[in-house]
Amino acid sequence: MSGLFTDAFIIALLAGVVAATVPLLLAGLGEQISEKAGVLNIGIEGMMLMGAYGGFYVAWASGNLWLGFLGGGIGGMVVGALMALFCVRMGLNQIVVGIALTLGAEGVTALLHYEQFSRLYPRLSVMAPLPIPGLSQIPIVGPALFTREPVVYLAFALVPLFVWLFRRTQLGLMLQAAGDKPAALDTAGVSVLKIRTIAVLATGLLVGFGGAFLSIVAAGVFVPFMTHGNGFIGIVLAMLARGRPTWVMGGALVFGTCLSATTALQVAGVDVPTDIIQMLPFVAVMAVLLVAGRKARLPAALGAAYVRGER
Amino acid sequence: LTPEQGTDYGWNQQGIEGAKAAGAAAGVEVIVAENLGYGDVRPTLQELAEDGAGLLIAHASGYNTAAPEVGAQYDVPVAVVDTPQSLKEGAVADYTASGHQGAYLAGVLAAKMTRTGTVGIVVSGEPPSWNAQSTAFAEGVKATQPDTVIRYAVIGPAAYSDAAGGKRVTESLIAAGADIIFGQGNGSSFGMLQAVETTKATDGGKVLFIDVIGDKTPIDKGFLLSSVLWNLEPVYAGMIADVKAGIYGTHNYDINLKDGSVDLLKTANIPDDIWTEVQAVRQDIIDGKITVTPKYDAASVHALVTGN
Amino acid sequence: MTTETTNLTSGGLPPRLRAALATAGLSLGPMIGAFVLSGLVLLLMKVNPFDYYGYVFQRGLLSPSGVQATLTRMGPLLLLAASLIVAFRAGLWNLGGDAQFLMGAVFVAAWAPLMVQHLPVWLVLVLSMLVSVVIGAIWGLLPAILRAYQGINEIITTLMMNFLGISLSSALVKLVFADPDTTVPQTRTLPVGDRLPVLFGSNVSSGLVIGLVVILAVHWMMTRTAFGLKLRVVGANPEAATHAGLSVPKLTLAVFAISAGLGGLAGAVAILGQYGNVRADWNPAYAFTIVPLVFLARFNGYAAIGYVFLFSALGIGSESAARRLDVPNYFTLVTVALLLVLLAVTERWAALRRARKGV
Amino acid sequence: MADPAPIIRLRGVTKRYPGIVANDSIDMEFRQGEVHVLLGENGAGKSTLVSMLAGLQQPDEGVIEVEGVPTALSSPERALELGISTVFQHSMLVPTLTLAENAALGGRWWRNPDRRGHEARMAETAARIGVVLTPSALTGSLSLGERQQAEIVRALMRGARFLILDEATAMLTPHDAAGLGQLMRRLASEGVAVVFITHKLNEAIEYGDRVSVLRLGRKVGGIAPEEMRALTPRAATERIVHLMFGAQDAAVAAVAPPPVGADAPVVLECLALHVADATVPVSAINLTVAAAEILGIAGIDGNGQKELAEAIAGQRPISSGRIRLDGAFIDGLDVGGRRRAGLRYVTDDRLGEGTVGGFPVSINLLLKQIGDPPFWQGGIERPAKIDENARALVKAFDIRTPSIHTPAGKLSGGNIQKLLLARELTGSARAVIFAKPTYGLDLQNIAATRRRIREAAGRGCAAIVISTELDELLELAHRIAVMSQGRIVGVVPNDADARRRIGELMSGVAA
Ligand SMILES: Nc1ncnc2c1ncn2[C@@H]1O[C@H](COP(=O)(O)OP(=O)(O)OP(=O)(O)O)[C@@H](O)[C@H]1O
Ligand SMILES: Nc1ncnc2c1ncn2[C@@H]1O[C@H](COP(=O)(O)OP(=O)(O)OP(=O)(O)O)[C@@H](O)[C@H]1O
Ligand SMILES: [Mg+2]
Ligand SMILES: [Mg+2]
Repeated sequence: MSGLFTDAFIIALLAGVVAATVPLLLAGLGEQISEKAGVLNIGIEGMMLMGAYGGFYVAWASGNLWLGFLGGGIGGMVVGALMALFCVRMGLNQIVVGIALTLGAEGVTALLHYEQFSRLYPRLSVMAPLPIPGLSQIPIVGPALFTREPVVYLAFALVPLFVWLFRRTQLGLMLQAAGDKPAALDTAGVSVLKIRTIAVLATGLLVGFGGAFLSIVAAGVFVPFMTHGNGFIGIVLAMLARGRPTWVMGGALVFGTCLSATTALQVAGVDVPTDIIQMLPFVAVMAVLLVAGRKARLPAALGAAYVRGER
Repeated sequence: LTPEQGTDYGWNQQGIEGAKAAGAAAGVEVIVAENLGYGDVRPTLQELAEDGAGLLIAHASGYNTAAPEVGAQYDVPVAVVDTPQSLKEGAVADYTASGHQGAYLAGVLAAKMTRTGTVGIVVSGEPPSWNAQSTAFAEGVKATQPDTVIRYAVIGPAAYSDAAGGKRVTESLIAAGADIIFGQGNGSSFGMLQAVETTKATDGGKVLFIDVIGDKTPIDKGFLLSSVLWNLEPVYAGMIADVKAGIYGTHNYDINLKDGSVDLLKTANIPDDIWTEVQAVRQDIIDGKITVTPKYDAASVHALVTGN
Repeated sequence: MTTETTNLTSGGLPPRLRAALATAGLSLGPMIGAFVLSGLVLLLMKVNPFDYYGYVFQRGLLSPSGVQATLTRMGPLLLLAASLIVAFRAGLWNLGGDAQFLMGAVFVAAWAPLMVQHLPVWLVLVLSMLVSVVIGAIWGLLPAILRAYQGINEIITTLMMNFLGISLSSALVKLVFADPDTTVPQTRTLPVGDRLPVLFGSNVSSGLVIGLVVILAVHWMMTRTAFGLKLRVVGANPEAATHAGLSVPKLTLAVFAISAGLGGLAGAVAILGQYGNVRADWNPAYAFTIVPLVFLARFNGYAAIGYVFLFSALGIGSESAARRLDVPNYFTLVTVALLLVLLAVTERWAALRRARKGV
Repeated sequence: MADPAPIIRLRGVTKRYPGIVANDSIDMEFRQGEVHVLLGENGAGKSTLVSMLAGLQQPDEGVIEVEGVPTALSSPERALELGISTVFQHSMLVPTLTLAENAALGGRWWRNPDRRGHEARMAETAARIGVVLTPSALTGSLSLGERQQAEIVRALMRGARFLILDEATAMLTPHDAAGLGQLMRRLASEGVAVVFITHKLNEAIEYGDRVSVLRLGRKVGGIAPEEMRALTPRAATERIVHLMFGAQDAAVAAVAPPPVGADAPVVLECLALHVADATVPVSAINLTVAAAEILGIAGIDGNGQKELAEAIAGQRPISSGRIRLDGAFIDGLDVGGRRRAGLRYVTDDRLGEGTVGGFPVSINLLLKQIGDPPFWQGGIERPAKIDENARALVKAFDIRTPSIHTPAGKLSGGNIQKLLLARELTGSARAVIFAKPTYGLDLQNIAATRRRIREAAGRGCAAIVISTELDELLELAHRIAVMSQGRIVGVVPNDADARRRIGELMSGVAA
């Protein structure tokens, strides 16, 4: 044990927390927008994979990691556009389409990877960290949290942005109306389909960024199915947050911390089966729900297609 | 039959290439069914049997129940892994492919080369053959440098494709002092490689990576220290021969240093003097001066790496 | 989500016939469409689509062993479909089917191989199925209670219980139920001879029969009985159910018990009929693939049977075709995705047409 | 008044729905400065017409001209742009937003909704028409009446030049209704064109300049402004009744309720009932209703009537007090138990809890008897019996529906109400609670419904009638209790002096 918990190690663990949190945060925030607007977006695992692939491909082809993120966002948005077309415009069943898009994205990205990268497994250069003046000087916390890739700061900056969007802008009201009583929004002169389309595209963009973060920053490579369930955890986070971005961040941090803690314990030689540790976050959340028992209210029209004038 | 695509520079690729080579040598046709996953493999086994396969090689411990059953049904000999007790005259033989001897050597190598006195083991799961190699590696290290610290971490129960996790965990190990990483894990091992390539050891120096099964030299950027190479061709060749001779199922197969089916990869990162020392140990193992007994359960891995 | 309005009252020609015809009709077009589109993808990969789908049909629908494999695979899937039909018709979106399936499977796989040494096989098989139902129901209990008495949305809880259950089941296999005689982390194996009997000489497991019987029974219960109607009222409008004097919490518990129980039973049938044991980290994710089919079937049992057959055959056939033509069978995922979307389109189109016709 | 060109003119507008023609080639004009009253029995097609003017539905045939120009009202947005503002029959507010936020909804997406500003403007607009509402209140926590007021206020805030009110007075007290009437007149004089839909002929005649009558989707006639001015109220009423219901006269004479014998046994008792509730806590309710007695509960909507009714019916937990039915305590029983004991509750929330919109009429008619013979035998349904029952009730209660298999949600508001009554008034009941039993019903159905309530009482069951319409209570009840802020502020016998004393009690003067 002795001398294990050096600064370097603790820093690495904290850095690990951040690295594990960011994709979940982006996925959760993305899902949250769709859900607020009444679209149950089961397809975000697919959006994330597409983002991971698109991000990696562009970054690799262009050699520019920032362009890579753009590509990731677009990749996610492409899937988002399909979701919007099928579920918002055509009113298809959201769960069916969501699962279909996830399966499709898994297949397509795996095929593309097989055709292009499965011989060479190219790996990307690291994104240069951007130390925050002052804060980065703090021992341990500084290097771990404030000497990070710029995208990390941007991801966390989204939280206050969303709080502002939801609470201080018309869009916030419109999203909530679209999710709770679309007909009321419609008769107030705002197109429900437009708002929901915007929401789903925004989801695609954010989740795509999340995927790009996985492949560009967190891994530096693309391997098939590398999102590894992050998208689904994002769905859970968004639902638990009941519309609050701050709660999504909290949830994402809990999961990220658990993952990093697992590593810490193992490295410290504490013998705990990984399966058990994997369950901890979920056990924790279920326990909280059980005792706190607050009604986890979801938008009334969640999952239902809107058709004007239908009784 | 393999569970994943044969392009992983690892378990699946070695299995497929070994079989193809053996087949070519013996002049028998080899049908490859790859990327079958771990779900329901029976239909494929049955179809291959119907198509007149003379030997079914079920190259995943996950197939060790289905394969013998289908084999019995169509009475086609089958080869399985990790289940020696299923040996059955004319029907089933096991080739427990574990590079534990090679892993022991890798441990020796690592112990001799570590500057920080700390080495790390990263795995993306705890299947038997990996446990055997992890323990052997640890034993090799201990035998050479008893005071070397060994750090061990599992990315997740089944994190085979979790490249991001691989990188994260590996970075933690490096931060914990490791300057040599012994990594086992399919897709996720590319994340480990990325971590090794992009992170400095605590002493500011380079971190080196020891791989298993395959030879990643083609995609190496100069951080590959070595690899516990497997070559399954001799095994498969032996099987084909036995089937032809009608003595299949009378004995199991394994891979070892002696017949070269297990070997340690020599790279430019290994100084010659150390390499010769390692070769000496290799000889001892072959001569039986040193015996490496495989331990397939996760518990004995943890026992070895805990409390240092 | 969408609350279905058909089959609420019987009368007219038998719904089984209607549904069967509808399914056939509504499936053919999308299938052709999906094959054309994914055929284009194949062309991009320089593979002849006709060869590919030739093999798919040849294996999935024509070759005896292929059909038998298809039918065998259907057993557990039908049970999961039944499980989801009960829950979805009652407006409870149980997305935790995979964990319920695994829980049932793991306990049966741990239990049956030991019991057959002491009890007659038929008895073990029957008891095992009961065990699986109970285990499944227990696993469904927590979301049920949270939903019934604290109004916590079940999508959240079942999703989380799914993550939990998948980890727990493999933990159980590794740490508790591991077979001492092998280094592989798996449960003891139920001897081939002691599994569910195969149907007259073929390879088809009688799990298929169990699946068919159960899903038809469930369909009948939901559409023809007072209990089923009560569940549907709860599903369509809980306030109305309360107002009408139904005990929503009790009915919610009942739904979860049945649904999760059937999920567990599906696991048992898979083990007793095909697999014989459970390995660590094993998760065929059947429920995840069944969910869309049940929606497409509009919670109708007969339609569900049709879709389950279609997708089982497609799965078996594609595996073979992919191997013969050296296409990575990731490609199957693409076909399935296209098929699902196109089926959803036709389903929607049919619904609109019904609406125009009235009712 | 001069005769300016109509703002909107309908030419042969037709709208079809599965099984019925909701609007059948309608020609109609809406003029500036006029209050145009639309009358018609339930299901006549009024709301359908509205939904087309509001841009929610598109006509299948015919054209809508706006200031002489054929215009496609392709969306609500378009309609609002053209200054067409609508108060729909069923609430169009987002329950999870405050009233002010609902009013603020719409505009550039990045703009700040300016809650303060809207709250202020809303409050003052409300004051202008003499209603009180809290703009910062969460819509979902308000009664249907309060929501309707809020919607009217919101429509006015938009400064429309074409205002549509679909049964806007349905849930207002006579006093508020009168206030709204005055407002309509004022707006008209300011040049606004008002479309006013109501089932209350007195309102129509008092506030309307022009009347159009719909029947079975067709426009069967109307009264032009000059005629309106010429006719006496009495005569006008007769014209309209004739147009609406054809030959037969629907103005049923209000028969006085049969007196209750002093020795009539007490059936329903509330003893010191308390109901905890965030918005309207109900406290210290003591009521007794004798057999064959009709007790009216008057009061402005949202003063605890709903809470009280739900508490008695068992849908809402009581914090203290007891309830007795035929001498036996029933507060221990759940909803079903109380129903079996003979208690019935006719809710006013038709769509919310009264019916399952997606289910057919036939099933909704049996919603509270699922599993009971003869419709179910041993838990298995008997479709023939179920349909038979449905056909009988649809006929008996004159429910206008394309088919007994039509999803109940597609019926018109009034016909859904009839469905509820049909369901609750059949079978044996010991005590029935009616919440706004006739709201949204047309004259004939009102008469029929009141007759049925009397018959129910006549069969010896105790009836509680909750209504915001004083006249209804005065016509029906033996005694009238007045409810205010969750308390019974007084109970008066229904005698000559009742109207005055109730007025006092409501306005909070002496008790
Ligand atoms: N229950 C809810 N349902 C829907 N949206 C909500 C809910 N609560 C908060 N939001 C939205 O999320 C935004 C961010 O909320 P925030 O992160 O501040 O949580 P909070 O402040 O704890 O919420 P609250 O204001 O309810 O305490 C809010 O501005 C609001 O628009
Ligand atoms: N969206 C719809 N789908 C199907 N049928 C409809 C729809 N909207 C209205 N209808 C039918 O059209 C007819 C007219 O309905 P409408 O609501 O216009 O009547 P109304 O005059 O407003 O009656 P009420 O006075 O009861 O509100 C009714 O038979 C109703 O069932
Ligand atoms: Mg109407
Ligand atoms: Mg009405």
